[in-house]
Amino acid sequence: MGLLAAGEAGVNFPLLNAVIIIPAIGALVVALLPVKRPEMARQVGALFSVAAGALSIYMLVKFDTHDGGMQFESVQSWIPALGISWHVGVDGISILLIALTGVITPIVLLGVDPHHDPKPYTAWLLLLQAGSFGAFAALDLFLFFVMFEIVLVPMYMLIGGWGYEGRKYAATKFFLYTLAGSALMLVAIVSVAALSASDGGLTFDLVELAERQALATNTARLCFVAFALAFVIKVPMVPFHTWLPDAHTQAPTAGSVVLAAVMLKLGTYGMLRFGLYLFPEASVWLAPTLVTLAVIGVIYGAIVATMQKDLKRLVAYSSVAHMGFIVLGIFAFTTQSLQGGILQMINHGISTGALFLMVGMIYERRKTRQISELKGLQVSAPIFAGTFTLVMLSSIGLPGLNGFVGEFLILIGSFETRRWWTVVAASGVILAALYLLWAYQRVFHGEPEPADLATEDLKGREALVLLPFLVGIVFLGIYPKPALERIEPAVNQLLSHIEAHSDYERPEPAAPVVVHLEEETEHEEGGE
Amino acid sequence: MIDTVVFIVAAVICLSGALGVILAKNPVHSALMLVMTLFGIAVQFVALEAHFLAAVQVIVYAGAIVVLFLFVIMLLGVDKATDLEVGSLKPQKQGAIMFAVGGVAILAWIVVTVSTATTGAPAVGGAIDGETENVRLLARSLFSDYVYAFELTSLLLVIAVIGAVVLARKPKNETGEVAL
Amino acid sequence: MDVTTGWYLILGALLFIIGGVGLLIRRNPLVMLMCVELMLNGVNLSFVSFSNELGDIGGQTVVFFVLVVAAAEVVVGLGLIVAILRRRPGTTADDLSTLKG
Amino acid sequence: MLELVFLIPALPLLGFLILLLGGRKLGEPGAGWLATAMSAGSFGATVVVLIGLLGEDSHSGGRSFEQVLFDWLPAGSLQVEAGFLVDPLSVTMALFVTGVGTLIHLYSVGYMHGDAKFSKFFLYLNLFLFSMVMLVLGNNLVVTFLGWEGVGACSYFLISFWHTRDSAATAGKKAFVTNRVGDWGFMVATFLIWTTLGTVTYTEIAPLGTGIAATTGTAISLLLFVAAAGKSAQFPLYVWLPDAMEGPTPVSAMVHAATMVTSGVYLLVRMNPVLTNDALTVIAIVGAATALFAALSAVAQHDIKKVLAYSTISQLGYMFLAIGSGAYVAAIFHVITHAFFKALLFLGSGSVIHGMHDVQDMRKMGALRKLMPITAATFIVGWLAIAGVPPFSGFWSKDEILLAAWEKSPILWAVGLVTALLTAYYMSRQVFLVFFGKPQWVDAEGTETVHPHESPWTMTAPLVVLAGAAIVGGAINLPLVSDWLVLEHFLDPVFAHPHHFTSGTGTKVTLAVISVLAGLVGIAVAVMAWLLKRVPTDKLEPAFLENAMYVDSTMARVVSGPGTDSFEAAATFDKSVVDGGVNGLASITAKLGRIIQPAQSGYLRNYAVGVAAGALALVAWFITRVSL
Repeated sequence: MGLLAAGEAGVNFPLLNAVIIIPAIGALVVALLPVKRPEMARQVGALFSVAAGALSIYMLVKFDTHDGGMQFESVQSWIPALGISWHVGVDGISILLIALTGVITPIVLLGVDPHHDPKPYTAWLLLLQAGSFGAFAALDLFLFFVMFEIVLVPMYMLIGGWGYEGRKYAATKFFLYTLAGSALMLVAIVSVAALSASDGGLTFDLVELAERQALATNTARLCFVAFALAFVIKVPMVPFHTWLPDAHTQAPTAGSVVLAAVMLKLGTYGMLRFGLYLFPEASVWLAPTLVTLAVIGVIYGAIVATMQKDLKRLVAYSSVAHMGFIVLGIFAFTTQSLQGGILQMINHGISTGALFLMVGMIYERRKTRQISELKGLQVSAPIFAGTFTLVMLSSIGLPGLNGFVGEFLILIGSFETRRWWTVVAASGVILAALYLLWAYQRVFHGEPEPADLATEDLKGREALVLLPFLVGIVFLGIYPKPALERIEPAVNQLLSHIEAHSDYERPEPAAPVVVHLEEETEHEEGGE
Repeated sequence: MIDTVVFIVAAVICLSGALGVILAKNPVHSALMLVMTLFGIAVQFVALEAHFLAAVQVIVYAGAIVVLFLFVIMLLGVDKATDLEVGSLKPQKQGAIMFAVGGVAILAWIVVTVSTATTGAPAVGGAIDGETENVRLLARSLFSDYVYAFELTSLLLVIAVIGAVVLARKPKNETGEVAL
Repeated sequence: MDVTTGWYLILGALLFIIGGVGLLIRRNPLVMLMCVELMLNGVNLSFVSFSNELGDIGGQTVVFFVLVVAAAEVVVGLGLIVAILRRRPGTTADDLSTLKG
Repeated sequence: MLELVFLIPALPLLGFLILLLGGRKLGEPGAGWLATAMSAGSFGATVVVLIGLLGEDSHSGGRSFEQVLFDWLPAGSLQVEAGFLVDPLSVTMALFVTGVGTLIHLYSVGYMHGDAKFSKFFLYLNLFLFSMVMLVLGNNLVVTFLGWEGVGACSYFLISFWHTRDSAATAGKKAFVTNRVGDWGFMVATFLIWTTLGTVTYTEIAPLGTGIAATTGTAISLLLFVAAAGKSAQFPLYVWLPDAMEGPTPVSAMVHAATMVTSGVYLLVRMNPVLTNDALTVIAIVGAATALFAALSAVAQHDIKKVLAYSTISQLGYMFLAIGSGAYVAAIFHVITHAFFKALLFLGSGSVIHGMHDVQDMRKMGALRKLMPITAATFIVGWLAIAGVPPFSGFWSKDEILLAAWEKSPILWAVGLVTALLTAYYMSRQVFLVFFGKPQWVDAEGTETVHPHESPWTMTAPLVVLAGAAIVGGAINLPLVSDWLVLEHFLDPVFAHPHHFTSGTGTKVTLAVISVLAGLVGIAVAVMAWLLKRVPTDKLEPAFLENAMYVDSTMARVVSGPGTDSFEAAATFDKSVVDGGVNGLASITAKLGRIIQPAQSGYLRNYAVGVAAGALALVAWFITRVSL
């Protein structure tokens, strides 16, 4: 084991710090490479990115499945005067997201051709990876904010520099919209730290603040609203979602993939870590509103997606719908719904990431994303169509594929506490089938035109790029246990924390008890 | 008594020099007037027992900075008298009057109302005990408490020098010049 | 009539005001820079007098840094002026408004 | 031997994987034979499992065996396993699914001959078979749902198999989306069961099911019925099934007649402990209504497969009528006999279409019995079976359903009887149009426009086997002697409330005679109208019925009219109001900026004035605040 024996006695290699820092160093190295050797940039960048990704996978494997607390923790003093520290750690909630980031970034770095300026492109992608790692691992409010903002810059640059025709508008909108949300969050972060400061002194440490719960109820609610707004924009939830279709449509393929797979998760992850954990009482208080918004998002996103004429916009709106499911799961506060929500973050990353990759491949071939300009591609590209079908079915939530597992757990868990919302949200699966199949029909079915017949099938290199996604789709669909057992202890701990600090109580697992028919009838009619 | 005389003489030199700077039509005269002010202040520094600063004031300010000013004036050949009209900008004159009147008024208000100049807070940057000489004290402060800042200023100076060289360099050719 | 710290402070304040007025009324960039120097010197004088009053060397340390920064500022400022005037002889501060909003 | 149950789904899955990786290399006919072999192996495994099950004690729950492969969804108190439940019901279903499936695989080897996507067809067929046996063998609702959605997806692939045809692509999508409405019911029912009982496993639900509160129970039952209605094409979710005939005929036979569409029946029978009486009444009414409605629609169809499609819907209605009447055994019995004769009829029609070179309009056929003797003979067997002529299998199962309906309510029985009459009529019409009369494929000069021919042995062999099954299939549950009710005794342990007929022998015989008479009347009318041409036929095919009472077209008009419009309105709302609001806010900010823009004049000295004023103001403010 040697150097990598993390957490064990002996050499204590700061694995998590390394995961965060390696891509950052990589970004720096790539930026300093000679301009005249552009081909070196991607190779060197990939080296760093793969190294960080491999370490993140190693962490995932080494992760103790029985521990609901923080692992691979590392605390370094940073700004001691303000109680700010470099405090990072992962638990069941974040480990999978870190692994997802670790896998997706090298794939898009290697698999998607930037077409021009590979050097800055690679550097920005690496910085994005580092920032995302940092944001998912940060256990200090200030550190989280810094990381949360850091990821904006590379994404802004990627959209603005390597995007399509409307990239400037989209990049600006993306940046300003998310920044507006996080500005409020900064205020809330400072307020929380300042108002919680007591004899213990000023601190920005998440764990300490969350355990202290020093804020008055109304103050906490106000701060939570500020946090929630930042995350609601980031997720994004209706009606704060309109930056997403523009950003997705205009971003280069790699940007779209990372945006969908990783960056949107910052919102839902933030809700868990800095919503539920930091403000348990306020979360319970605001949950009905957020759940309602989430369910509206599920239906509304699907309806609007149905009518899109641009493939990327369609996938973007499907993201709005899918993220709605995740938020529903988070604010339903049951073990199943939270587990499902966290798993669905991964699933959405895989499925939507793959969808964006494939739409990107269509664009590479045909230089269009308009559904109306494509027809009958299945004739000339059957393997491509088959792959697309698999990914599409995963996105629709077909059992046996990953999308179902998350969606099902979310819904069955939410059904306990949010019955009617769940019933409505479940109808979102009908709409999901509608918009995806309709789009599939218009693009892949029908009598192909000459241009469609000339469309190439999946190439070996592209197949290699898609392969990890397909493996993930099938594996997590058939055997999600490794993922679920990593999530469960953390989720239970979080729920216990909420119960301890609010009047919320988890529903008792329905005891298989035979009840008498006559007694129960009246009660049931009075109930929901 | 001698203190008072020194102060008054030096103050008059300072103020007249300062007025000379802003009222002289020729930049060269302004620069020379500036030297006068700087010398006056150096005298005040001596009176305040800041010997090292007094020396630096003369050497750096009068010796280096003003000389630099004069160099530039000569280099660019702008040593001609210019009119003192405030120019076409609208609120400039009123702004200046307001600043002067307001500043003096506030100063007067303070002079009238304030009895002691300081709060008498204890020294934080190293006490002047009257025995250790000024230069030693200053050196101790600079190279212990403020050593990082001191090193940073050296970096700043290097950057400034490089910046000035880049800025003042003659353009290579007509087309390559930076548009201004 | 003893010379108290207040006298020095008043002198410093007057220098500062004169420098400020000069900055506002003059158009020649070189003279404007000199006015800035005047203001800095006014402040420096206050620092040193406070240092003397409080028996604290810290005031003088600050003046030292101000001197250094002023030197750097003058160097860069003059560099800019040289660059500008070389291309457009006779430029005054009022002729430059490229950064108009 | 019961441990071999995993082989039943594993073999088709293996076939699917092999075809996925090397299907193109195997090509024709290798891919077809491989798939058929896998399917046959699956059937063999089922037989072995059946023998194993019969070896167990039939009492005290001995005939129930669970095999758990691994934890699928472990989430707190919810523990879903990937496991199989072997009991009489699942084995019965698996047996005919794999059996009929194998025959149809074999048939497809001949039918799909020459198709460019030959191997892909068998890839889908094997995947379908895998999903279908997962559906019936799963030991909990979620595994069943896996199969449920799996067969839905395969149905989608197979309907739109010839995807360059827009109609096929649309039909596939329609089938999937309509099925999803049912899936919604399935999911919500699962949630409700889990929150109520704390389990989704069948063996745990069964003892608890009867104790569920009435309202909850009815809600669960109706949600399950929504699921079943989607998959089994009950009113009003039936609309996808007629369109599904766009798929290749073996698909229609296997997926849309014999197996997949009966999974709704299976689901309700499986969940029988939780079904409440109120819900059963609803199910019976909807079932009867669907049966009558579809039979009426079948009367006026011209497409040979459309007749069979509506017939399937009608027969499925029968099965739900049986469930609604509490006669679960009758429902399963009819599922099995229907699988035999309807698969036979579909495959026969496929053989006809194959022989007629893709002509599907019955008006262009006629007198084919001489040219296609085997097809004609077997088709006639299927006709007699579905028409309820004794002793063909259809008679026995249909009769049992009608008896159950009579005991539930005479009105339901009457509806069933009319349906039986109509069934006999439209099937006779079809037989006469296709196999009798004058050849319509010969033009005025007597030259053949097409050249009908008998199909190859791979296609006729399954026909013969199925015909045999359709003749003797009724033998598995003969009501003549109590001991002969093999199926009923076999299935009884599965039910919470085993159904027993209360009617006396006299009533039973009377009802049987009446239903036979009804069938004969139907046939007689058809003979008069279509064989002897004694009745003007144009009035027998009103447009109202030909268009299936305009239900589908009205729905389509609503979906493509107001439905699409409202979706479009939402998209426009999103663009103009939601995004417009954001952009509006941005432009307001920009306008505000433009108002204060002149302050940034670009003149250094202007800024200096600002700084000076600010500095003065600050100092002034300080000296008023600070007591000096």
